[in-house]
Amino acid sequence: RTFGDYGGQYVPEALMPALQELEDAYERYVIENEDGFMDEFRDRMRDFGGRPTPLQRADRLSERYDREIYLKREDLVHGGAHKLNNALGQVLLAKYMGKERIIAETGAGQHGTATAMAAAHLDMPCEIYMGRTDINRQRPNVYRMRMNGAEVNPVTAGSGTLKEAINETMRDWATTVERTHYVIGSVVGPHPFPKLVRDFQSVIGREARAQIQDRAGRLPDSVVACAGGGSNTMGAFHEFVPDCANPRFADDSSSAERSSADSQAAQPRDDGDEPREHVDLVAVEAGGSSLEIDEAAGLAPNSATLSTGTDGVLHGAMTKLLQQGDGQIVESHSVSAGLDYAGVGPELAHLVETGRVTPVTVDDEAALNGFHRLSNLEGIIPALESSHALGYLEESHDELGDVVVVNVSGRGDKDLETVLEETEKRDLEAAPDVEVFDG
Amino acid sequence: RTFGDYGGQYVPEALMPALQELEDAYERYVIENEDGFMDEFRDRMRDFGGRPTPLQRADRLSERYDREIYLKREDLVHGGAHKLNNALGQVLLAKYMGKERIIAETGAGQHGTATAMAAAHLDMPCEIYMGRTDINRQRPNVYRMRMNGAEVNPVTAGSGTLKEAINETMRDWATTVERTHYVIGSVVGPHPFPKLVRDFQSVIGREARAQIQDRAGRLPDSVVACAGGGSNTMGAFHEFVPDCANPRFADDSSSAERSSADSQAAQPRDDGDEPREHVDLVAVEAGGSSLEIDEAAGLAPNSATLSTGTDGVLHGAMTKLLQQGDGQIVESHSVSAGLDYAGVGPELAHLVETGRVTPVTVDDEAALNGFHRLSNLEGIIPALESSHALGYLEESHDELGDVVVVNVSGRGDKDLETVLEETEKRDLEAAPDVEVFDG
Amino acid sequence: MSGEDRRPKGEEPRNGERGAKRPASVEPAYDSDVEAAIRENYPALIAYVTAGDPSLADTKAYVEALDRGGADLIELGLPFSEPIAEGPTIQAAINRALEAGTTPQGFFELVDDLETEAPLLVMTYYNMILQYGPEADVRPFVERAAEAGLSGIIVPDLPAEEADPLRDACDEHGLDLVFIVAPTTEGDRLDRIMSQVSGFAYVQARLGTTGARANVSTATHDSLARLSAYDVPKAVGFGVSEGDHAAEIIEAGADGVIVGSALVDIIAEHGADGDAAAALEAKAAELKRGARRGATGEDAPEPEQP
Amino acid sequence: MSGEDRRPKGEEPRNGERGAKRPASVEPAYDSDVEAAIRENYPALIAYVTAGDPSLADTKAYVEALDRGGADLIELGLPFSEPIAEGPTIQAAINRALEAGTTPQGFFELVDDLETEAPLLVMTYYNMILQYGPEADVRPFVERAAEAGLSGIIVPDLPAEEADPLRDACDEHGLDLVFIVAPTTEGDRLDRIMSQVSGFAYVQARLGTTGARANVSTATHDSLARLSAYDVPKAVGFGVSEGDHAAEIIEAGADGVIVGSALVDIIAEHGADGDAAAALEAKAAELKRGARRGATGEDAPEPEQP
Repeated sequence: RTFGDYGGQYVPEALMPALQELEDAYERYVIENEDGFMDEFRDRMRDFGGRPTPLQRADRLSERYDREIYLKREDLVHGGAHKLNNALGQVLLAKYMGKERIIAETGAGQHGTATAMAAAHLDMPCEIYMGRTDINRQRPNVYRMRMNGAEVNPVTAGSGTLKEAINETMRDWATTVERTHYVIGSVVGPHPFPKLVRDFQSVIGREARAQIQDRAGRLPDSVVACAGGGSNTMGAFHEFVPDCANPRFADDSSSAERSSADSQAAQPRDDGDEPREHVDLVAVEAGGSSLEIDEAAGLAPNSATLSTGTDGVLHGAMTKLLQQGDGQIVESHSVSAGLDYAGVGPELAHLVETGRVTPVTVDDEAALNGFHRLSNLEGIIPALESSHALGYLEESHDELGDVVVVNVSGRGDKDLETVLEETEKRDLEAAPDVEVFDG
Repeated sequence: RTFGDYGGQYVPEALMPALQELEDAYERYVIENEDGFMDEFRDRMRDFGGRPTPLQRADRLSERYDREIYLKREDLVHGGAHKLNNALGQVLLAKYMGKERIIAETGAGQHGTATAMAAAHLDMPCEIYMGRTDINRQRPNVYRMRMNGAEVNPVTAGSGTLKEAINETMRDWATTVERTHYVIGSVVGPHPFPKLVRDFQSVIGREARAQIQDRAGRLPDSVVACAGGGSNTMGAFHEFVPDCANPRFADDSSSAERSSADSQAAQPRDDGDEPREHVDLVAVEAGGSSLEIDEAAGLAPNSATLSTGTDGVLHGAMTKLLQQGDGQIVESHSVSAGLDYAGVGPELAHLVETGRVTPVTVDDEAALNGFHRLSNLEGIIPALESSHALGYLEESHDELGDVVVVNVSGRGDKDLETVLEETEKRDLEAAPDVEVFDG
Repeated sequence: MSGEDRRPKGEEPRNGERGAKRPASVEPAYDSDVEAAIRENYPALIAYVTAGDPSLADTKAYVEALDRGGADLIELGLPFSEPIAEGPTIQAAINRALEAGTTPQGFFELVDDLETEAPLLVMTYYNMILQYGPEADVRPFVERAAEAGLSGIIVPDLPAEEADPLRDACDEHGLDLVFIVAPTTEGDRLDRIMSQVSGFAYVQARLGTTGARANVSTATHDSLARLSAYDVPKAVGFGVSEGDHAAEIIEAGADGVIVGSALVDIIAEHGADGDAAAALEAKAAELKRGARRGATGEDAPEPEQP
Repeated sequence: MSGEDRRPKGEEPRNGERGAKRPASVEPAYDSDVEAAIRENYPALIAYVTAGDPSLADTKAYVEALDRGGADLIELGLPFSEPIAEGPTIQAAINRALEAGTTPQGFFELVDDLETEAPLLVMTYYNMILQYGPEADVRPFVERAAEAGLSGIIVPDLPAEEADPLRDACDEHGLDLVFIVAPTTEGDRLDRIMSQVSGFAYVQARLGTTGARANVSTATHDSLARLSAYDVPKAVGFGVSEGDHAAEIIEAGADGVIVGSALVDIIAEHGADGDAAAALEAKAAELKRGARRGATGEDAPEPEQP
């Protein structure tokens, strides 16, 4: 399969030609930069998206943890998260492919808003499928999509959340595949989506790798990123995968496209004679309230797919899943809607299986503390997703080494209400007293 | 006075020594870069603030208006607006001055949140004064400030809005002036605040000037920015003031500090022999619902201070004001809370008075259309403040010339509710149908 | 993957391994009893219901009714929580079945119990097949399917490119693995799939998902024309709901029609009042008559039910 | 701006221009009747009320009551919508006055009407002075103030550095322009301001805004010590609310005390019941007695009111 035992194309036959077409376009435009596709992508991400994002030394966190903590500031990307890296790449690719219409699913609304703004920017008609329950919970994101000119299609089936929206988007795609591109929002789905999304997101790690060498004169000892579907994770990790003491990964074929895919990355790497610096890659999953699955209820009170999941096929790929013994997918849970997914990118599953990536979990409470700590100490309100990566700093120290890069995948303005509600329920060590000033 | 007939220091005697101290610090740190202050400021604005921000060619607006429209993307600054440029500069300056405490006022919350995040970043205790009415209207911003560790002090006097908050902050400052720095949020207030804030904000125009030369190979014919207090306006205009056919401005003393204040700007300017390119500077004020003042009610249904105001003293400076004949300040109005101020920066008043800056007005409805147009055509949801500058593109064409830079001073996520409400009241040409999906 | 037919016509390795309850064809004229059921009952009617909707006991009655009504092959859906290829009708049926607690164990016990004229196939998603057994492996499922007497497997999310492990297991246990041919399946892929047909080619009538429609799409005609050169049994599904559809499809060159959502609609409508079995039997008869009309070229419309 | 005293002692250019209603000092011993009122009534009581709170007619009664009660100088506040130097008490009084429709015209008409022993000063913000007249110019206001018989002007937002135009106009019309000396006023600035004292030095008792306080701050003592070398009349304001405060301040070296918020509090409390005038008169008497105690060095507490 695409990544060791993981990946593949488990989709209805009707979609296979579209995946072949997409794979062809991926090879031509992304890998070979045909018609200057990647140049245009990078120019637009610079001018429209705000790249490069800074790598910021977090002074107060560094002091707290007595090591150098650097933050990769994806929260500063247009739209407030790394999501645009992928959405803009795919919408642009769809345009190069001659597609006339963009569809996407969204759960909490982050991928939907990123896709809607990319589609507006590139003048492509766009429809977003969103569960009715999510629509009611995330009204501001619905308005943002509408203001960007996207149609928002409510999905009323089932619980009206992400998984129904995905199913409905797949159905639209299966019907309109010839003229429509489905912008998948993470490094999931059938080949070539996991590679395509990874390559669009890998700008995160490419920038961070150059920035940390510039700032610290060396590679980091570890890179920490939260993992739901895994797009910010793979985006942060991809360029660092070969930075491994194990020579197997130093020439990992999954990274082979890099230098051709991205001429900016065609700088000489470390001198061949010197021992290769080793960078640990830590994927922080949502531990939710517990790591146990409730088989009877079909619920996992976590989204710790890499840490606790088992192999299976979901949404087009063989990967690790949260599932019951008989194969039914369970409902995952996390305080962070963006991590709340029962699957994970197949390449991450592969990198975990082969030992290159270390999966860890941070529970809801520790993530909330991570949120408050960054807000209070550094003046950056992180997304609840990113707060998991930040929460891990508190739980783990020495194994991270002296120089740590943490990916702040998005900003937390969208999470204020959730954080308030969840903070009130708990006695959080890092939370300020949030009076409501009722008046 | 500081700027021709405008500026000065109309404050209680108790504050005068603090202003002298601040002026001294401004000279030493900002102008002379003592102890590398400006270097540290620029480094932090890069790593923490996300500078430089892009200058983006707006493809679809350019097509619509049949001229080159470039957007200066201050909406991508950390916190979502240009406000951080100033807040971080002042908090850092306060630290260099040995102050122990930061206070600021806020109306809609933008300056308060920027100050709170700067204070968190620099580990300075921070208190924000905010009117009770504003607190109730802008709860998310209150939470953001609290999460950044700032105290938020509700001001219950009067109508509980910006002007009461300013008065209350002045009172705090008058009491605690020896150890406290008052971070004024715009190019207003007593000398040296208007210069200090302008210099911190002038990075907008400095970047834009270099970027447009890089992109278009020439200076723009005009720079368009909205004007409330005028910090984004002066920030966008300052570097362009000498780009004037009138030699008086080519050596405007108000710009004399530039090259010493900012070593990055010490590039050679246009060749002395060639005729100087002329850049029009257009300040777009909030026309509200009408340009007339209702003297009986003490209300101005606009905030068009430069266009319709008269000379007077408010909040420490001689400037243009919306006032009644007998000197009472009237309540201003704009659909955009950030423009809703009865005064304006004294330097802007001076530049208007001398003909260097052209003031124009855009009413609420045209601003709302500007908001929707940018959202829909370019995938950027602008602040309602910035939407005034964008609205002016629609109203004015040929006088702007072939190449136009528009300052998108902030993002509009904060304004979604207002826009929805105000859009529902009107039949707006550029608005999408915003269904609410009640469920 | 090679393009060759992996099961040459000359060999008949699997007939003897068939489940005991289904009547073996009198002569081993075809590779499989699935193919036989279509070829020998031309024009064939293939019926789908979701097992466990609204209960496994009901499903037993429904399957028997369809068998009586004239279905020549019956697809039994084993419900999966993420049915990405289904339209709203079958998705709802699957949700009802899951809420009723339908499990693979229960499904196989139902199949163990069933005695029908028509061979049975299981239609389910790949993960359900993978997870049957202690680890992710398709073989335990196939082994159990064979033991229960199923004749074949249809997996809507398993394209030919990913099918090797399951086909190997099916070959080993003498089950057909039915591939779907979509309107977008063309050129090399079409050749490759058609060369590997097992049982029959499931011709998807139109782009999109399952679901009853009011008419037969032009895509159906295009697909059948495209497939006419291949000498394999072709059954058309997706959107077939009436006898007249069946007639039109058979007339256009299909060997059979596949009906699912129209039957599930009947179950959803009559599930509570107990009349579903009779209605299903009548619907099967209508569809079979329609198919026969198409085969004989008669244009007469379906007579009103007495 | 030069540091020299712009009004040498020898000249007495303005006495003759004084408003006719206030009694001229018997001998022109001092530059101004403001200075005379403090020097000759040592220890002096300076009282502040906001004109128009709650109405101009009430203000007339209050001023006359204060005059009777022993106030030696009376500051009349002309309300401005942005009173940045005031605490909540006076801010509220200003809001009441504005809501009552108080205008500069009404204010001057009130002053035209008033006949008091104590000279009157106007206390207002600079914009109110600028805007009186057809364009931004201080002279029409000063001219009208002189015509109404006011003796001086206090502008809380006008530091010495910005005062030239107003001082020129005041000089021209024979009005004092009183400067405030804050706890932060030191060194060169203090010298410069003290050299330009007009009427008296308004010594700000503490950092912060106006408002009644429970005690006298150490900043007051520090300020008076710092100012002791300057031979100019010093009156202390900001926070003075009781006779004992007055005593302490006078004992510390002040020539007078300034009371505002404590009086405004009385007006706010009694405004509705009509007893405010009597209460103001009593309060003025208490404060004047306190000041006198401070002057004679008696430590005896204020006796209970009969």
